[in-house]
Amino acid sequence: MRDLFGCGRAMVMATAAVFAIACGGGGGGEAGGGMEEEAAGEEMASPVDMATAGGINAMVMFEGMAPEMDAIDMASEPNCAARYTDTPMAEEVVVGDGGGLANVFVYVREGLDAGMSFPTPGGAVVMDQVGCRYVPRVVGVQAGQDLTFRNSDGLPHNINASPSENRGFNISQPVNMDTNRNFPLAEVMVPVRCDVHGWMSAYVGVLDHPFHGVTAMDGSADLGMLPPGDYVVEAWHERYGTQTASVTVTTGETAMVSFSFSEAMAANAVVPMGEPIDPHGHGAHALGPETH
Amino acid sequence: MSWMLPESFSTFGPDVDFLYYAILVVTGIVFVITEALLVYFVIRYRRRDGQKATYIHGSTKAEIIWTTVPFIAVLGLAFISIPSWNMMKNPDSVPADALDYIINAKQFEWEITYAGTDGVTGTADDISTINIMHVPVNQAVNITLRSEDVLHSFFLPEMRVKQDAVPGMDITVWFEATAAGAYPIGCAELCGNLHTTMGGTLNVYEAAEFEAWVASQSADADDADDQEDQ
Amino acid sequence: MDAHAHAHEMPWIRRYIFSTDHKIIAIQFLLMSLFFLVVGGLLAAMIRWQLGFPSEPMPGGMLLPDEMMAPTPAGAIMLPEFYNSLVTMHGTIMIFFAIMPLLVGVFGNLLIPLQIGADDMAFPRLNMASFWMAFPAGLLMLASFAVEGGAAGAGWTSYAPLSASGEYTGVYLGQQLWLISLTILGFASLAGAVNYITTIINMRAPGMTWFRMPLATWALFITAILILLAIPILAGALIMLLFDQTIGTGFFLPASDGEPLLWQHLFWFFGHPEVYILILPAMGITSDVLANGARKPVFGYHAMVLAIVSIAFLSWIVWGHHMFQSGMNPMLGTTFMITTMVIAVPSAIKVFNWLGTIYKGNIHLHTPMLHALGFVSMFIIGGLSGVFMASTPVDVYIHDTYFIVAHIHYVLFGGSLFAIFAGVTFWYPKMFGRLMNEKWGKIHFWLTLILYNLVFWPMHSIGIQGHMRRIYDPTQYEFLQPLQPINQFITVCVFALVAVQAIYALNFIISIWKGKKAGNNPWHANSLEWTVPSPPPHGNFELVPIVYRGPYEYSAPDVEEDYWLQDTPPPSETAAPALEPQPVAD
Amino acid sequence: MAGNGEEPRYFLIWFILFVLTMAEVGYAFLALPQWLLATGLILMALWKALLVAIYYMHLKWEPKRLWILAASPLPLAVILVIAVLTEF
Amino acid sequence: MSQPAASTADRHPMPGMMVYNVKLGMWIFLLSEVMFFTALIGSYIILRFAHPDHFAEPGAVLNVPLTAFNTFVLICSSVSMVKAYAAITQGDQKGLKFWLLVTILLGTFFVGVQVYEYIILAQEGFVPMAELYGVAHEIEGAALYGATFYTMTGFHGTHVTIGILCMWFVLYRAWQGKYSANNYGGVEIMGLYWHFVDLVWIILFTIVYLI
Repeated sequence: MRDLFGCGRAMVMATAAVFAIACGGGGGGEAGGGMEEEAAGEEMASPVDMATAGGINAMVMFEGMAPEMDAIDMASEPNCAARYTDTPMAEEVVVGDGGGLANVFVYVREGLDAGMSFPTPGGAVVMDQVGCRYVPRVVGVQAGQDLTFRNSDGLPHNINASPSENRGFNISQPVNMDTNRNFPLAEVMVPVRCDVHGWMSAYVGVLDHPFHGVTAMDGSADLGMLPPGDYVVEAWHERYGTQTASVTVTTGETAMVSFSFSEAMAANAVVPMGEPIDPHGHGAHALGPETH
Repeated sequence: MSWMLPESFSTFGPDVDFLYYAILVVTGIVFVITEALLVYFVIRYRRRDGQKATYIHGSTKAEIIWTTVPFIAVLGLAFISIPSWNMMKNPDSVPADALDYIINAKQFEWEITYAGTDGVTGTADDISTINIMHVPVNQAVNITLRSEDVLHSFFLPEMRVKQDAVPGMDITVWFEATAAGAYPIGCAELCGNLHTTMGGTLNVYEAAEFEAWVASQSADADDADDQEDQ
Repeated sequence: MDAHAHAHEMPWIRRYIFSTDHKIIAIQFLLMSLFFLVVGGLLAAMIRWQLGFPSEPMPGGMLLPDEMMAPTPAGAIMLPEFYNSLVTMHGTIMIFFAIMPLLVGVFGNLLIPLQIGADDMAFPRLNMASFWMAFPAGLLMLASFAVEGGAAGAGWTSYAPLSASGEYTGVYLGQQLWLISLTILGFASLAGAVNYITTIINMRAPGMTWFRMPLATWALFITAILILLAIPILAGALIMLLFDQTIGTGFFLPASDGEPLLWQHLFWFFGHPEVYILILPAMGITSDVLANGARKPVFGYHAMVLAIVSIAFLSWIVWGHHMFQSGMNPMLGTTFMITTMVIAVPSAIKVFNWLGTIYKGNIHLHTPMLHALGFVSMFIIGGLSGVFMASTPVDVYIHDTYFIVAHIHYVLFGGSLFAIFAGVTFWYPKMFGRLMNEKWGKIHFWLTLILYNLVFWPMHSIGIQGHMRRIYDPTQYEFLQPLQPINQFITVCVFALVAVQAIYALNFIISIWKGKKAGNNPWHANSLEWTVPSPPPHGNFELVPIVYRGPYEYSAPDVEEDYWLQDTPPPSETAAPALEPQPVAD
Repeated sequence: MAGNGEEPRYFLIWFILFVLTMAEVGYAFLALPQWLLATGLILMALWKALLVAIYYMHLKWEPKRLWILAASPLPLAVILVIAVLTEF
Repeated sequence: MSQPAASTADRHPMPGMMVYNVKLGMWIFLLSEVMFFTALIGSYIILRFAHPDHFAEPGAVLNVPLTAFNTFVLICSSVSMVKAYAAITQGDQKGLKFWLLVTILLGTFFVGVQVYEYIILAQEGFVPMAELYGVAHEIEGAALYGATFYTMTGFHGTHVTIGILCMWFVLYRAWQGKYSANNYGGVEIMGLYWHFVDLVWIILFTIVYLI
């Protein structure tokens, strides 16, 4: 097991004096705490009582004509370009046939009981690189959960993640291979890009609970089963910013929450990156649908 | 394993190649003579028991000779190098009719912008490409080389062009290709993890072809890029 | 001698670990730098694997952590970031922790007091401190492989801004450890340099005038001056870069209008003298060994000294030739081209004088002599290939290609390392009291010479075809693909070359116990170190030696033997002068 | 220096240094062209530095060769700074 | 090292600088210090030349009167150091101890003033970090000014601090009566180091504060 936050290891390898300077400079000192929580979390059962839980389903629609995306100029990477019969288009805004807006990250932002903490899922979330694109483009993971970056192109990619709360990384994948990383701290969102192929970008939402989802082509996302109560749900889109809505979960019911975005929002959208999320408690955020 | 340079396709080629071969000949002669003498002396004056080596401490005449001759030789090489160096690197040497380009280097791409038909960069008809540079043959091009992040080095082996891109600096690079074809672009300065992928292609067109390319880019800027390039 | 007896009563740890005896410190430096030489060689082998067989599973790669060698179903593939770390650390370790301590730490410590007739260094405790700074610095450098993000990966020159911020490479801690380690090593080098200069100026034996000093000591003296004045510049630059990395200053970061070129200027203002730090002592050693092997005085001793001094002076005004393509002012480039061309002259003088030295000699081809001849022949190649780079238009093409790699290795491996083999073999008796095995020494020499040339000669050729240095996968470039067979050939030869060094290592280790006892003067040499037992006792000389002549009076007609020790009174002096026993300083 | 008789006039040097420091501060705020200010200030600083080196560091009473030694890095410093300055 | 018999010594002169080892060693060490400060001060000159807009007018940010006074303090400490040396060459133990103590006090005062200056400047927003430069307050100049200022003066201050620590050691030895009119090497090299640090400050004060 290789820890991402290697200050502890540095202490063993280097002298104490060096350690002090180096960890201070690296800026990842306090992140080490995340590891212990993860280790503790693995023995923990989910605190959600399924007998009383209810679900949340989100639906994100796009109003109006979907904007036309630019073509991606893959001429510099013929091996990728050869995979496409049509011209590959940018995927900043992907609207389904039914008007659903895909690649929206929807998550519970507020309302979880204080003290509620969730086990880290054992399975990894996979972000593949196919035809010089990230598939999927937007993913949500739980803090500490493995995120597998997969290279299926067989040509060099690098994965340059620049989070704000977590420690960034910049790893290369010269051939077909998998690389696992995880983010120990919650933040929405973490931008990921490939420096070899300037058009390749993706986003990772990191939360310390499992109640999140990414909309599919129909605009729907399932946020999972939660304890009954009032929640604030936020939808995040890379171009149009965020919207929030409040929703009440009752036992055995699936609450619906819907959002709608339009091209007009792009003009003055604030797209949060690297925002730390504390899902416990209420009040920090105004309730009701709201456009940033 | 060859000491011959690959064929050059720019106006710098003859100068650089001449200097290279001149130095190759001079150093080659010195190399052969010195190594041969070394081997000859080792064999000729090998150990003979009961015999003493010749007791000599040196010769001022010899010292003077082998100080002045190399001195003149290397200064000669330096002075014949100066004009070519000035032609290649001095911004004043760029021909007035050169086409303007901007190359913006970043990890790990060359973003190449051609000034377009109006000949001025920073206007709407600029044509940007990634890693693929399009230039006309027998026409000087004037590149403003920049970098966004770290050092890169713009390397056109067949054009005998190499220049580091330094963030915060605008560096002038120019060359004039003398034959149409496709030539490699390389990055010659370690620029990060995937430095190795920072290659590209220089497409040198005949004048008419180049105009056609410019026209196709301007006419249909949205989606024509890659069909054209493929 | 009381002090002498006292030395043997000291506890083991003071005699062999925290010793202030220059000979013990020399041995400590020797063991340390040979260890780093092995490490550096293994790093080189790994680099070559990737270049010869890019993205193919490396044998044994599974033993390394996933951050270095990514596991795939086929086997472990080297990651580009690890490749960059390898390139960086191979250069750094070889230059700063192998060649430099071998030449300066080992031979400086061993030879200077012995050759000038001193009992020890001027500041023995400072000398001890020098080693005990250098060694931890090396360990720190190695430790950086194990930290998060891996070891520094911006090349041994650590060009800013790639090295100035971790966001460009993902290497934070590794780069900082690199900087800290080199700063500590800088202190160690300074301590050594102060010691050497003081010792040579002040502690020469009576009669040991400047122009009676052996060329090895001369070279080490000039080298120490270069270290003294160059290392602080590096230290200043390293500290500024460390501040950029850690506290967020912007000396070299364009984001805050810092100047990346300033780093290059500071680095190479240190770096070019450093190049000569790495070759001057080798030249001195070669001169000593060549004269001994040829049984003939060094040809043009004064010219040799002058050449060393002028190289040292010129080395301060040529640094810009590393930066011809860096965006430097072209006018400055012209100036540096001329000075660079001129610095070839003293090197040429030295080569011709070496040829003059063996001319009409009576050449004994013992192992050190073979290595010294190897040095001369390889240095000729390395020196001549330097002329190509000095010519700025040619440099445009060959800068940062494998031609440069070939050049640096012809100078540093073919040059310095052969001289190191020569020197270690030659002065081995003065360290361990025994001789190394001649037969195995010669086998090692010939195998190394041949394999070495098979490795580095083709690099000229692929460099001329445009093969860039420090690229992880040459097959990424279509125009380099035809060169891949040459790359593979080089790789195979490198493995053989590394393996052959085991002969030397075994010869070295076994000879410590099994070698032939050497006696005072096994090579029938002249300088003062050969007048004392092997190894010399604590305090070196029973009596202060009196020097009557230069160190290269081989085959003098006045004496019967073909050597004439520096402290043998001339025949006219019938009775030895009265001498007082020399008190050994504590 | 124990042997060279009378003690140098250390307090006189101290007084000169004091006056020069005052003069520097005064001069720095005169309304003069930048180059004149810089040159004057550097000359005064060098004067002070020389006084310290010659009298307080006793170079005046040292052998010539130590003078040469002490001055040896100065040309290198000048070369470095001037060469790099031509870049900008 | 003892000399051989006189007649031999005449024929085989003992070479050397005619300066004893420790003093020569200190001088040589100071040469490397010259180069170290060359790197720092040279970088400052070059960066300032390249980016004049980063650097404020003299007195606009830095407190010149305070530092001029501090310069005077350091000059005083130099004269007290040289008096200590003069005292011991005459065998005056009391004078040695007195003047050493004065030097230590003056040196400590100098460092204290510098620390005080740093604190005030940092509160005004004059810091070495590029991103934080002048964030809290609007002050003149820009990032390179803070970085170069703190690096140069900080390393000088470090040298002064090291000098003070060494001086305590010299004072301790003086108290033990280790020095005499025939044996004052420790005091002399301490003095050389101290005057050198003073000399560097004279240059720094002019270049950083006044130009």
